[in-house]
Amino acid sequence: MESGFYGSSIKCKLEESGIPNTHAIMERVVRWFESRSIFVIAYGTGCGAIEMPPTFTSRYDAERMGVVGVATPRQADLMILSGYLAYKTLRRVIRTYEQMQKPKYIISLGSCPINGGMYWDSYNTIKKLDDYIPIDVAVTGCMPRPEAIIEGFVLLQERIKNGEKAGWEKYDKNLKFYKENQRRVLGDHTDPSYETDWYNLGGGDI
Amino acid sequence: MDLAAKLKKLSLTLEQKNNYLYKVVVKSEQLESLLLSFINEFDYITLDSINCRDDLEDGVFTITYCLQNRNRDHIVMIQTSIERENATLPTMHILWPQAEIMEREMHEMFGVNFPGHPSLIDFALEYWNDIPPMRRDFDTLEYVNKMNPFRGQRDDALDAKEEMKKRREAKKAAKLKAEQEAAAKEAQKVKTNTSEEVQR
Amino acid sequence: MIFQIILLIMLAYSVGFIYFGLYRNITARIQGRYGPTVYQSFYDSIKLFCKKETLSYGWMFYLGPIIMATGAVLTLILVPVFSDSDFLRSITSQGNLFVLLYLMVLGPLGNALAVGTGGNPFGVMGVVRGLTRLIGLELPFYIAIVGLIIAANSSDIMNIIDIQKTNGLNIVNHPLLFIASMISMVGFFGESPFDIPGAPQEVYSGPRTEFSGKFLALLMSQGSLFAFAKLLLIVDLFLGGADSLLMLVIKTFVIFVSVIFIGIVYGRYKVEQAVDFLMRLPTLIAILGLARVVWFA
Amino acid sequence: MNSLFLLLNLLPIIYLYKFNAYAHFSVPLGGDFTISFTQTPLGTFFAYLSLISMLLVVVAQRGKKFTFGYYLLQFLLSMAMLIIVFASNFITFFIGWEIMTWSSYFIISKSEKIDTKSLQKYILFSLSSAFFLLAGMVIAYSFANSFDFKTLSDAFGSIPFGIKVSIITLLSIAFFIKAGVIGLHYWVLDTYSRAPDLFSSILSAVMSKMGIYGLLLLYGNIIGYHELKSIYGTILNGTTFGYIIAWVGVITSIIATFKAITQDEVKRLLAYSSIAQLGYIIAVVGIGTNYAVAGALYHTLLHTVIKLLLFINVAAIISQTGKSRFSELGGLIYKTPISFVMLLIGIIGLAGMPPLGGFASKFMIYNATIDVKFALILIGILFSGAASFLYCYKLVYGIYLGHPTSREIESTKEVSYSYLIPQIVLALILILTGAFPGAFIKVVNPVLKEFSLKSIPYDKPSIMHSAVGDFNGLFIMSAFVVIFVLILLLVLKIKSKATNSLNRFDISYCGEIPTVNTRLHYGYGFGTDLHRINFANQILKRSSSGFYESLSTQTKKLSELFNRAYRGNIHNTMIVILLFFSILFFIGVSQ
Repeated sequence: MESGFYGSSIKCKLEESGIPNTHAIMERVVRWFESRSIFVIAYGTGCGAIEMPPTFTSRYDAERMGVVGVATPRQADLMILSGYLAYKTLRRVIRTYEQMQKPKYIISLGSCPINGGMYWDSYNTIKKLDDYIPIDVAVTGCMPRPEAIIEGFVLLQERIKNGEKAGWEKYDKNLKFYKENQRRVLGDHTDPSYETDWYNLGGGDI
Repeated sequence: MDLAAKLKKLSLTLEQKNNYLYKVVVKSEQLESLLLSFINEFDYITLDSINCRDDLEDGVFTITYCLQNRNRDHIVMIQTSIERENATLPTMHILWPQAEIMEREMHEMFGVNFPGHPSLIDFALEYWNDIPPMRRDFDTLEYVNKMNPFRGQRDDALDAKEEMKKRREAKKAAKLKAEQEAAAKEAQKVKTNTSEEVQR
Repeated sequence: MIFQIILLIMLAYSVGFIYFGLYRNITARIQGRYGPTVYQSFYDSIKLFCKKETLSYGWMFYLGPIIMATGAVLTLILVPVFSDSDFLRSITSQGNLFVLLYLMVLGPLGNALAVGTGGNPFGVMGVVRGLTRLIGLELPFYIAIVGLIIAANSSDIMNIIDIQKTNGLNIVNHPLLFIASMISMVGFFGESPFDIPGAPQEVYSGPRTEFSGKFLALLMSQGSLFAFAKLLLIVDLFLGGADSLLMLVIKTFVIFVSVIFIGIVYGRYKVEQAVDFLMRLPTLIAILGLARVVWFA
Repeated sequence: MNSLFLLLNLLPIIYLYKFNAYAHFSVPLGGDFTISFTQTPLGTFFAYLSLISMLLVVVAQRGKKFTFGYYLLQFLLSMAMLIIVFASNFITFFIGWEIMTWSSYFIISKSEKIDTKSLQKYILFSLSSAFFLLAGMVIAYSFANSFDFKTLSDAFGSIPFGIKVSIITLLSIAFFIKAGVIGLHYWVLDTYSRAPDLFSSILSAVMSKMGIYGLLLLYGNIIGYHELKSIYGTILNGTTFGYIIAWVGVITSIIATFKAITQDEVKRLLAYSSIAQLGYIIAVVGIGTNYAVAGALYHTLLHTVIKLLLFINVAAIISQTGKSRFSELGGLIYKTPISFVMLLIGIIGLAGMPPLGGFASKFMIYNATIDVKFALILIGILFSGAASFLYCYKLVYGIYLGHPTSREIESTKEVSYSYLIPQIVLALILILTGAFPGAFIKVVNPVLKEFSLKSIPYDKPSIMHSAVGDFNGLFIMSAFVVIFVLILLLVLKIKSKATNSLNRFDISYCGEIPTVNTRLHYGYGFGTDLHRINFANQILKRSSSGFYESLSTQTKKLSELFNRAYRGNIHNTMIVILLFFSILFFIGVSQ
């Protein structure tokens, strides 16, 4: 059923795009495929992690939209940050985000990543997650129900399909801004500056 | 109970809080020997928790060890107080292994030092460079505002009060309008009735 | 002939992907879900091929998945497809069953080199578990194959098919061997309970930990080709091959679905549990079948 | 000096080339004792094998500091092996055997890693094999009144049954010790792992093959397979004798394979693997059909090639890094790429993968077993083959892949060319045998004729014929290469670019970053799963060392006993000696 629906949408898009520009068409097709298959790495940072299992299992079956969970950041397209982030967690989150392969997206759950939520005055919890890493879709609520999460998936899919500017492009463009924000809260210990001289022993060159 | 008698020998008083909670207050010099005797002689094998309270006014930390013995029927709180600046306590991780992580947390949150502790490394806070956060002279709000300030309001954000007033007025107006319409309907009805009568 | 090869590869590619889509659907239905579309695996692979980035750890890492895909394609073209027509007959007659047995392991070993080059200990852990599992997994399968070869007195698959034409299907003549090889097949398809090497929870998705983008896509594609080749092999050995495309699809699908239904209801064995189990019951079954072939036939 | 001995090793090969078949010459020593040589096809095959591998090893030794004596002993060893393979009677054979033993003993004693215990082990087992040989040949002589192989084989039919069996058993044990059958392999490990690194290759590749040559000579040439059939009767479609020997070989290969996986020392692993591979050969030596003999010879050739390649490679790495354990090596792939490729080709051959030659020989062995319906034997071989993938992978991973385990490894350079040239030659041989497996049948057929077995059909060098179907090596290799290249081009064309990781510690490690102290090389924990598997654990927890230790202690006690008899004054000693001689005298009278 989805395939038929999206197929028709692609067709009408091509019609309204006027002159048939093969490159543009290819881009559209690729974007459509990207929107149809999203590999998720679910990072259970806070209490929101409890909403993840029902989202992906039998009750609200996220796989029917091509959203599948994977284990490693290398294979993931989308990272779900569920709940508040302590500084310690933020460091790992940044590390994981930088290990993901482009194009890559982030969905944040709950109000804590947006404005600190109930941890607004905690000395160890960040308030504005989008200062440190770009968020594509922020699902509000404390906690958002699985329906809301799926709503977020659909919104993200629409954005990918329409080729809107994604978070990773922002991150590449103003990397300096993000890095100095990270350095402000994490000290000079942000990635990739865990300096051991192992770290610069290069791998093989093709 | 015989524990009280045993403590008498050490010239300590065992005061009873309620039927399962007892409390002993010791000087910080006595603490180590007392804890040793508690696990060796009185057989209090379980260390529930090590709590620290920051008495800023007296300039001391009040440390409380909660112990249980084999037949878990009561808790003994051993309370002592140490100086705030360069506070130091003997490490208990040899007597109770679980003490290691409790002391580690206390070191991080209050800056209490434990000589001879195997792992006094970062616990929950990594690379913490301020005064320990659980001390009362640590101003949390200031720190938070410094580190991550509040999110400013959006440029298309509206003033809440104005909005409320507007809405209330709008509601009122709508209500009034509805009443007038109702009245008008009534009037119409009457008119029609009369006109019918006229036809008849 | 080149055209035929391309045709075969296209067929295997599409059929394999559709089978995997059906597999995901059937799994979902059994778990009480709606499940993805049938073409989901195809979407995934296209998406992965079009990723903007792909991480590599040097030339060996680059070549590993390619070796694996090569092994899969070579296995595919060496298995007879149709029993009667001379479709690719000139190629399939070049190899025999032993060549296939070893080609089936060549690809994974090539990929294991890439995993080792990536240097992720989880990946190598997965590879070692896979190879350890292989010890147990190959045993019943080898016994079954040897039984068939001795029964047909030939290691050429075409002869085995022809013999089945004259005196009945092997699934009827040697049911024990069939059962044993099906139990092994469950493992060869990476199904529960023998799916420890790639377990996402235990070993961080094992050998595929470091693979991303087009390498992962290549692994997925060769997986579908390889699965189809294995199904073809089982169909040729036990169901007397297929004389038409329809029969081919039906027979392979029946085998595939039965493998799914075996696999889906089980939990996951530890590697030593898996090997111990495989060395007990399935090996016993296979040995009985073999004895029947060697002495009472 | 190296070039001098290169020449010396080259000469016999050239001489052998213009040597005509079945040439014979002998030097009488008086009585029945003559030194006599005959050039049989079997002997020629083994002569070429030993000489060429010796030559390659000498090439590898170029530029290293070896003394003149070392080279001389090595040359003596190769000459001794020539004597063995061309001997046409037991005296000559025995002399060659002894020279081989002693020269190799002196070479091993020159190693710096060697210790007295393993030296004693080596010499004890070699001498015991020599004594078994002596006993066998003396018994045979006492019945056939000749040491000559030919007369013995003519007279063998008339020997009583028990004597036949005893002769066969004694001689077989003598050769089994050389080949290192499980139970008699006690000397192999320490010797192979402690010998000079390059000499280990000779030990494994060539000298162990002398045992195989002895077995083939005994079963095929002296006794004859038909004779063996008539002695022991038949089972399934083969001989009972073949079945017994096959089980010996299969058990050897399975146990050695599982032992090899858990070794941490590189050369110990190779030693175990060579025991396992010889197990395959022994499994088919006894069967004695034409395919069995062909398989035995083919696998002999390929195992020689592969083990030479691997041992020279490992020797190069050890000399380069100074490390000889898997847990100390690792991550050398981008430091020494050529050696890596060589070892890769070696292990593909060792695992018996189709594109290379290793498969063809194993294929012959499988066919031999199917031919006589030894199903369980075949399954055992296949099973240990499946298990051998593990140690093949451990070999390549532990040395070349993964992460470097120490700072010294990081600064390793590519090994010197004197090491690489022989490896390249051997790798080429492997590839050629993979592409043209059938060509070897031309070499085998004369040997089959010598054993009076029917020859194997041969039409094209690329096609390997067998009883149960044939395969085309050239086609498979070319198809592999073509498909590989096509897929490579496809992947290179795809628009998603593969960016090279800047460093190999940038792995996805659950959000953490590994530091210097993180153990990322899995060489530490390799093969520990096997201990939890019942079947493997049963094998791994047992070992033959306990038996031999107790044996040695018992022997010590016995010698104590004799010692007590000699202690004290001279009279007791005289009495003991007198008693001994009188007993001998009475025995002599009674016969």
